[in-house]
Amino acid sequence: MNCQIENAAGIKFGRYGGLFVPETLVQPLLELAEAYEQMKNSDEFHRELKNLLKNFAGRPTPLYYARNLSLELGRKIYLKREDLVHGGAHKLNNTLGQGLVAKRMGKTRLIAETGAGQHGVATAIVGANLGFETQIYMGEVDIERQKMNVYRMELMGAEVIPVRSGSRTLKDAINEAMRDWASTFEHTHYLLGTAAGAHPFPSMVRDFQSVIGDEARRQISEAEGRLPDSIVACVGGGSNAMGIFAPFLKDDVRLLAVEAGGRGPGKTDKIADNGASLGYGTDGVLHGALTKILQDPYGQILESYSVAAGLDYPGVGPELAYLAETGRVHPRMADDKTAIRGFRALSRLEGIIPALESAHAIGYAMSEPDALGELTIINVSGRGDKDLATVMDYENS
Amino acid sequence: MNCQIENAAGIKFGRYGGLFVPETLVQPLLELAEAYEQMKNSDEFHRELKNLLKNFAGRPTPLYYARNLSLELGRKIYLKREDLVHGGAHKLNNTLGQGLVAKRMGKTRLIAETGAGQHGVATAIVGANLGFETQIYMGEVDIERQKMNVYRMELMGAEVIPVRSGSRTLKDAINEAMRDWASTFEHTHYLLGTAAGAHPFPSMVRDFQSVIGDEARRQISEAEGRLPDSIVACVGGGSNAMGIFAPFLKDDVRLLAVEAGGRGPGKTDKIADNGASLGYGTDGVLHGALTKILQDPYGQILESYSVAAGLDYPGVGPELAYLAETGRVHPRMADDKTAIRGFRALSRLEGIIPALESAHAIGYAMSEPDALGELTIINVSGRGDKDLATVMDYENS
Amino acid sequence: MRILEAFSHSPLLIVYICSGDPSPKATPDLVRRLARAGADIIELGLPHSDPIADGPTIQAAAQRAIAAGMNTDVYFDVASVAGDAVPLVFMGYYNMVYARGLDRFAKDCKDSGISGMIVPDLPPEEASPLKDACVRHGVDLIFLAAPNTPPARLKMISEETSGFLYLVARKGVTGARSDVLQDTRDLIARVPEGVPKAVGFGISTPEQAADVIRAGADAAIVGSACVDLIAKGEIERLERLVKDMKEAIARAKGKAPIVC
Amino acid sequence: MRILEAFSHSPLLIVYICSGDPSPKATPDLVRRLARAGADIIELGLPHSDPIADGPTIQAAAQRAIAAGMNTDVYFDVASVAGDAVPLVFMGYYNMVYARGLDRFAKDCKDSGISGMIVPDLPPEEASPLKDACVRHGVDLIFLAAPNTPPARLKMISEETSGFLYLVARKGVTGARSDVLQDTRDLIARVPEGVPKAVGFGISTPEQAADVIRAGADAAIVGSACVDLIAKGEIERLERLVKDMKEAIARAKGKAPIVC
Ligand SMILES: Cc1ncc(COP(=O)(O)O)c(C=O)c1O
Ligand SMILES: Cc1ncc(COP(=O)(O)O)c(C=O)c1O
Repeated sequence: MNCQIENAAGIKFGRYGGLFVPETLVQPLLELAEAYEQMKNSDEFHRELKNLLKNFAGRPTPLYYARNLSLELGRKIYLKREDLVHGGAHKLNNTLGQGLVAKRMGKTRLIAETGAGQHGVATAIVGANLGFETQIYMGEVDIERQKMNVYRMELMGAEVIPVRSGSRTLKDAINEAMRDWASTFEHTHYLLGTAAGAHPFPSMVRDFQSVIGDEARRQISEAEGRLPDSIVACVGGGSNAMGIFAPFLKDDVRLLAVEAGGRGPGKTDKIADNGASLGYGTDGVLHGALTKILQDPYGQILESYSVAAGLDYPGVGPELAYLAETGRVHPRMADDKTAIRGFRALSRLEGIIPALESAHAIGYAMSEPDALGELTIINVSGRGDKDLATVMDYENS
Repeated sequence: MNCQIENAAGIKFGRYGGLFVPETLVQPLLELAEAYEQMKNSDEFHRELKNLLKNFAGRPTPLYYARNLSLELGRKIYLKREDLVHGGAHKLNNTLGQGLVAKRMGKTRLIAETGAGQHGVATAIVGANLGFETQIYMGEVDIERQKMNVYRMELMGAEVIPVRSGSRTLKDAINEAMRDWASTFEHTHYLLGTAAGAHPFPSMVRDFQSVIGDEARRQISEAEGRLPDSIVACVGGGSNAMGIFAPFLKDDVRLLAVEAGGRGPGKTDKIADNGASLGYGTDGVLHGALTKILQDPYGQILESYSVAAGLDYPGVGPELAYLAETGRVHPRMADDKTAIRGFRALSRLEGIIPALESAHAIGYAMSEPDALGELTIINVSGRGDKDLATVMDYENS
Repeated sequence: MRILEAFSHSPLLIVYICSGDPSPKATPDLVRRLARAGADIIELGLPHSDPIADGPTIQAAAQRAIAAGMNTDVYFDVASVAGDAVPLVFMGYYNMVYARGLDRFAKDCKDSGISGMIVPDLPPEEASPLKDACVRHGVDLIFLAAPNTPPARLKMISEETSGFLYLVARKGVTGARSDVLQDTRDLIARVPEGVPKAVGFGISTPEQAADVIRAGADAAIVGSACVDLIAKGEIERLERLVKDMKEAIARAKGKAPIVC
Repeated sequence: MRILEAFSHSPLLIVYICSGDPSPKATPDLVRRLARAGADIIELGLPHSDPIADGPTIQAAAQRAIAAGMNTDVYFDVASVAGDAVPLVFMGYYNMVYARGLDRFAKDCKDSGISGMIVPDLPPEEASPLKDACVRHGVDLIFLAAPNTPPARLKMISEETSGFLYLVARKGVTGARSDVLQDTRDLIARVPEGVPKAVGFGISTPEQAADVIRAGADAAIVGSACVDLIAKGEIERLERLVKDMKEAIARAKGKAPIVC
């Protein structure tokens, strides 16, 4: 076929990825891709971003040698402390990057989707700081579950728009944001929160999150004089995992991507009992990309499930789907129970309450220590303050 | 009188301070003072502390140029970002320091008081990380108000002991912790959370918190090539204020200490409507030190009040009382309304939700910009996630 | 082939309905009534759980249809029995096509009497595998162009499309709106000579339909307005709307556009 | 002077009560009854909002007394009318003393018939201003020593105290306990010759009182056990307890300690 998209590099990862969107969105996405491509080469852009990451977000985050957990598991465990990033999770690395891109593209408004509210909060932070009008799409069900995060967004001047369609959760919030963007792209940037979706989001978000892996590489080399045997990260859409994995792709480092095993593999007509698109999903198109998704035999998207709201997504970034298929990344699962065990263990052993998402990585590491080798880094993608009520409820049920 | 306490340096600040405690506690305090004095000169101690501050607590915290707030106030405002410290406030600087001291003294148990729970959480973090048995005294009233912080402490393995005496709030929790310590000092360290109380706490806590000011001094010099005209910090017991002020005491820098004006100066028989011991208090002895306190004419301690739980204390550290009297530090007040205004403004303008305590400093700066000079640093002592429900309630009442 | 042939009798009225709304059983009869009322081509939507190109009206119809038991197997059964009074065109999201297998899907279209496929989230760049299957089974693969499609790309899409070119009347998603924009007129004018052009997204009144025909379109596509009447159960008003639209475009044929 | 004189007739029983508990009016009568029952010296507590050296029993008594209207003015009125059957000693926290003014406080003691002052949160190092006032007005300022007070410091405190030396029987706060510790015996033994020693904190039974006398103390101090009976309104049992204690220490006088 005689058709070309300029700057096509990075649109696909093997057969995964792409740009499966309505025609109206093709041009905005290509413009975004081009603008981002230019900024990648702009020293001024990088200076500005670096300044915000350092002085506003609090980077670099520590690489912390977890003495007690190491003792417990009989090997050296380092924790990459994204829980210390402003806002409470790695999400801000990406929203700051995209916020600056949008600003330089002359956009005046940000829209974003959010599930648990972490990406919404990170977007609201950037909206306030960089002076955007900000609107966050959030499923009605999630708004009810995450009142405090809704209030945080509002305090920072963002408007939270309830999404009443579909399952009224994250995937519907993404749909709604895409619909909004289809008519507002001229002045609006759609700030996607994970390394999924249509080109250029998977590569752009990965790039902005790679600061995690870049730092970790430097830090582990300084601390141990070598690279780790393995790196463990949880996977929702895949941004924290790709962020810490990307700088190690060419090295002999085992990359373990831990998905939400939820309640197990069982699924009903409309609902999957997990968030494990790599583990239980099949090829399909969701939110603009060909990737692994949770779907029924006809191609209807299933509602996902996880005790961790941030892993409760029926798709996954296309690059991870590709890396899993080629064997470079090892997809693994931690179910709710394993995650809760990780949550409690890290709190008790180290005095660090991790996000329930991150607790999947910890719980996996604790239950499969032999998979880690002698020296491992676990990415603590966020802090667990937002999850206290959930864990209390889980324990009481 | 022919009686000397060895290492008497720093016991008093002018007429303030001292060691007004039951005889049983004199020896433990003097032993602590001596042990601390030795560790001050131990390179190994400082290495260990520095390592924890960097890799566990996330120091240095940024000094952030608040572009939007600066524009609003027509002068340069930098924010010292203690809200990014692990746990969510400056409190960990002190608990890590004291935790290491206790460890080296061979203690196996920590006790602490807490009001809103911030210091309790910071103590629980250290207890988990350094392997202490940890018990936190907390007023019954506060336990009810701060369920989430209670749960955080418990997750990290600390036991929260309800205090049912007196007003069942912070000051009674301190009383109770002192009572506990009087019979357990042999194996227990009492980890006081602010720069108040008997010697050596005011100087020791100030020293551990001085990392804030040391960093800020280096950072502002790098950023602006000079020292600031002023520094603004809120005052509960005085630890974040002394921490950022201490390294600037000999410089020509205006030091503004903002107390909780609460609902105003009015007080009833048992209750002060504020937490402004410097502003409305008189000389007296509380929790082991002569200082400024809120009391009735007979010397009964009044219950204090502030919308910010961490400023809700009827006393203040003796060094601040002294510095206020000598004119080196300027005590100021921000009432509830001013604090809430500061809370909202920083959220909206910069995408930083400050602790309600810190919001007193911000609210003051916004209402008295001329007091700041051209270049100022505001200490953002903590993040506001813990205060969302309080602010929602305040707005609805 | 049936589609191109239909366009030789333009102006055409193309009507979109969501198959299975309100029930799979009701759909064939609806198709026949719409054909009788004047629809020249019927777009038969296959409902999807995540219809990102659709506004609330069609989203709601899809949810009703899925709840009523619509799925891809039922879809082709319904199409088979709907009869061949007018050409049918599949309209649905790529994941539903992908899940069934591209070749199988194209063949099922052919076998159930569907002449063409519109897949709104499948731009030509991603379409070659489906295109191959469609060619194999003699089904038209109809592409879309939008007001913000730049000239070179519009040329490419015009070359790639088969049957006709679907012009998106405006930015945004499907759904009834009250005016036709200058952007749409510009887009129609920009399409290379000789490509059959149908304009959809937001056309809900006879006046709007006439407007796009006057602006040079060969067909007007009406969707949400009809789906709305079906949702209300007002089938007679639906037939009247289709009839009125058909008359309005017939009158508009060859007239110059009214520029406001 | 009255206190030292009392110690010339040791062993003594010193009884603590919280002034104003259950009411200011009740206190003078209680003082007289206790004196009749055998108390040689009465410690009259001035209730404070934040009694850090006290256990739950005395904390509760203080809260009741404050609620009943006790304050420093009332305190001295009560002391004045309590009569001079036995020496009275003030017991209270330094802030209450400080708030009134040191000189005024010492003078009020003198004027209301109070012979000495015990200020448990005022170590000798901080005491010189109050000491001066006490000397001016002829009031004893009684210091405390504890099992963990090191030798040099014990010597210093023994020199600084006047009237007698208050030996804290154990670590911790006031409150009834069930045994007398070896620590206490050691402490008694460590006090320099010639200093009158009273032992308090945790003495609640005649046996415990006898025990400390046998260990060499000149007086036993009982507090919480009495406050407890007052709280229950059991004044006769209170009188009996005091009587029994007084007899027990009289019998113990000069006996060797029973070491268990
Ligand atoms: C703390 C945290 N970790 C992980 C995730 C999962 O997202 P991702 O896979 O993009 O890192 C989320 C999403 O909200 C999150 O909040
Ligand atoms: C965030 C924060 N700031 C300030 C304070 C006040 O304490 P200090 O005066 O010791 O800094 C507290 C006390 O809990 C606090 O949590």
